[in-house]
Amino acid sequence: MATLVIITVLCVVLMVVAAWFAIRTSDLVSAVIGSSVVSLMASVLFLILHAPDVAMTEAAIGAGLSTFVFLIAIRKTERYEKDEEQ
Amino acid sequence: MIERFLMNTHYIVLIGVILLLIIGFFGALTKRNLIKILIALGIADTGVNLFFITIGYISGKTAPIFSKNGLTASQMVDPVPQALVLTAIVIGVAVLALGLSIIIRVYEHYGTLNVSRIKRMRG
Amino acid sequence: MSLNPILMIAVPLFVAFSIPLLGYIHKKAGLYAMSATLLFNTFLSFSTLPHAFEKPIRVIIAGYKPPFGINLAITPFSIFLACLISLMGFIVSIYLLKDETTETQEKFSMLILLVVMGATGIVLTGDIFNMFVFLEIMSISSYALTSIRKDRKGSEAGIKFLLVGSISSTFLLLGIAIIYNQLGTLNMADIARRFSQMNPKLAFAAVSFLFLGLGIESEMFPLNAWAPDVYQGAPAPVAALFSAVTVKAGLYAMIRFLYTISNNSSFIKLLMLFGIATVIVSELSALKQTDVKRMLGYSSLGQIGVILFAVGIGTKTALEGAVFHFVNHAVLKATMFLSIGLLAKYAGGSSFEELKGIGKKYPFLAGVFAIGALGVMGFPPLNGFMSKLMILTAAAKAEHVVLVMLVLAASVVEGFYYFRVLQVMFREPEPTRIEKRSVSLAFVIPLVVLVGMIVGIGLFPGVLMPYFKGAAMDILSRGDYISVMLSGGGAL
Amino acid sequence: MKRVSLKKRFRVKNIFVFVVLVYLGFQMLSLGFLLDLKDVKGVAKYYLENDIKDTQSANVVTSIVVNYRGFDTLGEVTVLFLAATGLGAILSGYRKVKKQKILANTMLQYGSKPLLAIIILFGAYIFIHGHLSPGGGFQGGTVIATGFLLMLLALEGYEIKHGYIKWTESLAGLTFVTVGLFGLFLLGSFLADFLPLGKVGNLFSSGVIPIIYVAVGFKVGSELTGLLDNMMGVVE
Repeated sequence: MATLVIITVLCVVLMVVAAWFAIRTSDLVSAVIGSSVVSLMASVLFLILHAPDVAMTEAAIGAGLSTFVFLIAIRKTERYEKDEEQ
Repeated sequence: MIERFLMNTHYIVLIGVILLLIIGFFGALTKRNLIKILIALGIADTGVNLFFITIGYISGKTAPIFSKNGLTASQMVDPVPQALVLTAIVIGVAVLALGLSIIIRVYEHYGTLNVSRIKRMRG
Repeated sequence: MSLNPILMIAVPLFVAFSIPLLGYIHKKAGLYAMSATLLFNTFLSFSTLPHAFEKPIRVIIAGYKPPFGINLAITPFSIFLACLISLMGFIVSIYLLKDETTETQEKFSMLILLVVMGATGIVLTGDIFNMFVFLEIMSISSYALTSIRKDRKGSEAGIKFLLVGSISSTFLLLGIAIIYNQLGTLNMADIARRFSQMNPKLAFAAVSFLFLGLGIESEMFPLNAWAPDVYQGAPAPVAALFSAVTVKAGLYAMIRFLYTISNNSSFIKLLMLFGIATVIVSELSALKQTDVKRMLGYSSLGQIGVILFAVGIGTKTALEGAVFHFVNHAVLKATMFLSIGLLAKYAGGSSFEELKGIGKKYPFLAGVFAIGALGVMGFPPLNGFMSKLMILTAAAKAEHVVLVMLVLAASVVEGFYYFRVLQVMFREPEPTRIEKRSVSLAFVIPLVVLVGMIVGIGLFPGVLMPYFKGAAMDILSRGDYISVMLSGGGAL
Repeated sequence: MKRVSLKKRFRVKNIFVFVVLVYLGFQMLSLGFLLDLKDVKGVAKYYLENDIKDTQSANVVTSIVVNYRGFDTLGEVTVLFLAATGLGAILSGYRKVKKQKILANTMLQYGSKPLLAIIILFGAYIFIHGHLSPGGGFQGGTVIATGFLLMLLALEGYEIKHGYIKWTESLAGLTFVTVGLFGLFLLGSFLADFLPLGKVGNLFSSGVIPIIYVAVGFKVGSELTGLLDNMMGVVE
């Protein structure tokens, strides 16, 4: 039981850190990888919360497919976020 | 109090959910890059999905599949949120793909992904 | 005994899925299939109308009785809107038969069909998550339709629309999650029956989330900053569909949620204030515009503000006026968007500069536009007058005199900018650079029908009055909705 | 490292948004304690208790997705269909000068074809067994789409025949609606289960669930494949 709690805490922490990283970094590819880690951790959490169907979907769609879709779009546009206001 | 809080999977995940929502909405409201905004919204979406699953989870119960022998209905977590989240995830990826395709077009016209540099429509 | 109303959703889906294959038969087969399907929907909704007014109908799906399965809740208000939606969809679809908005005709007709199907689903469904799914269907096809021309304005408007729409769906999901956690059900009637059993704080949170989400969908100020861009950037027939169909579905969802499901009087009051704010802000913004399509977008928001205001007052007369205004707004804005779309196509753009003197070149189209404009301003023989009068009388009766004054002031502003457009169109000298082209019959028929509706409804509002009354009764009679949907509805 | 001025790093608006969101987050956390997380209730209880009797499907989530709330799933498939259609319409005619393509290594090039077969088989396994084990049409369809993605990435000049995608997605969608219409004409309610239910645990059981899930699998697979193919775009 205690191990499960530790794993859960680790997943949550990693997920939040990855999310924060995804928002802060100015390299869009890193940001996409960050959001993919968020999805992956979420899918582990779904498994811990006894939702295997959702875990599978999230791993396949959230962590896999949407990452690729993002990467293709970045390839067709630009990779670095230019942070100039106005 | 803190012990009760930390030993309960619900609340650990719930904190994660709220942080994801905060980060997601923060990104969506303050970032200027269109792809970044979509990433942020995706994170918020993941947060909502996780929230749905959390409210369906009941400590000590197991997945809603009658595979092992002797598993009865009273030993299972709530299956409805799981079914709903399946739908929500698929809708999420649909919106995402469509959004990225429009973004590719926007980039083609404006040469930038920066919202403040994409000229506001007038007259 | 007539056809099962579920076919209003199943048949468009069937046709939409088969449109890619119809392309092998004939290049335009998809378009005709779309139009025929919408005609079928119109027919079916009108034939269901009298039955539903007798007694609301509950249609069970997959054989499970509510709250266990999803069901359609066909009440007077919802079937009335379904009629409006499919009729407007059909009229616009005739226009689309000849319209060359995009080279991807096949995909375009699928999207149009599904936007109408989504709106129909929203007004008919009796399950809150199912309503969310239909809202998504409607909004995703709207995003795609907004940017289907792949031009600058369309893409920009489309991405704005999409980002705001995703925020809205996040809010909706959060609200639904809280409600499900508390009540363990997703059926709207069941939620309505037990809504007071929710923890008050959580109930407040859920209502606020759904209010925000639906506020975006129903283009309520201050959540509507994206809307003028969309009206301007989308192709004209699509803009006509948006103001005639999708907003109506969003407003329906808002009304159904606030009145039937949560019955939260403070949020209903809030709707009144937001409505007034919507009217004032959008009418004032419309004044500054130099593009007629964008101006129409703001004007459309102003009308929606009037509807929200009426819904917020919440008396029976006000709701009748609101339902009446639903119809008027749909008809008028469809007329104006369709005619301005054609004028803009012939003139090369929709700015004031480009439309100078167009009324002399195309008297018919500009005349249709003028009738629409007069209708919106509320000139007595036309339809816009009666509904506004009903709403304002109801507001005055409810002693919101200041608000009545504000709405009236906004109407004056409205009159001012519409006259400016008409002046530009008719008083300026005839332009020489524009050639006169003949207007296809497929464009003329819908416009004539719409003008006929404007004048007809204006002259004989009494014909439709029982329907407005029934719909308003339906909004107010929460208990009936619950009991009918949970214990069995009327016969078909 | 580029120095960024402090003012630029911490814009007032951003801080304001952050503070407001954190405040709302705390409010939500306090609401979190009020949530009812004790026991299964309402419709879920009914589903768990009557699942075997009603559908003979071992996976309760599947029977909710396909049977009790099948109408939602139809909508969801439509959403994907719409996204693929809209994306196709918006990106049609999009051409971009080809960027320097990095060739996949030989191993991947030769390995990907047999791998595709295995991936498709795995995807099909997932959606055929949707009523018995975790997984189903959506998961299986996505797995199949990733197989084709692999092909698109690994093989130079690999083309997916658009006709096939079109036919698959249309026929799969039509199957779903037709099954629903059969339910309507035979049993009087749309999507009603008109096939014999069989016995829980068997592959051929649970009435229409396997049929619908296979249709959903094909639909999702072809939809996502088409979507990826369109995203990759016409490269000249």
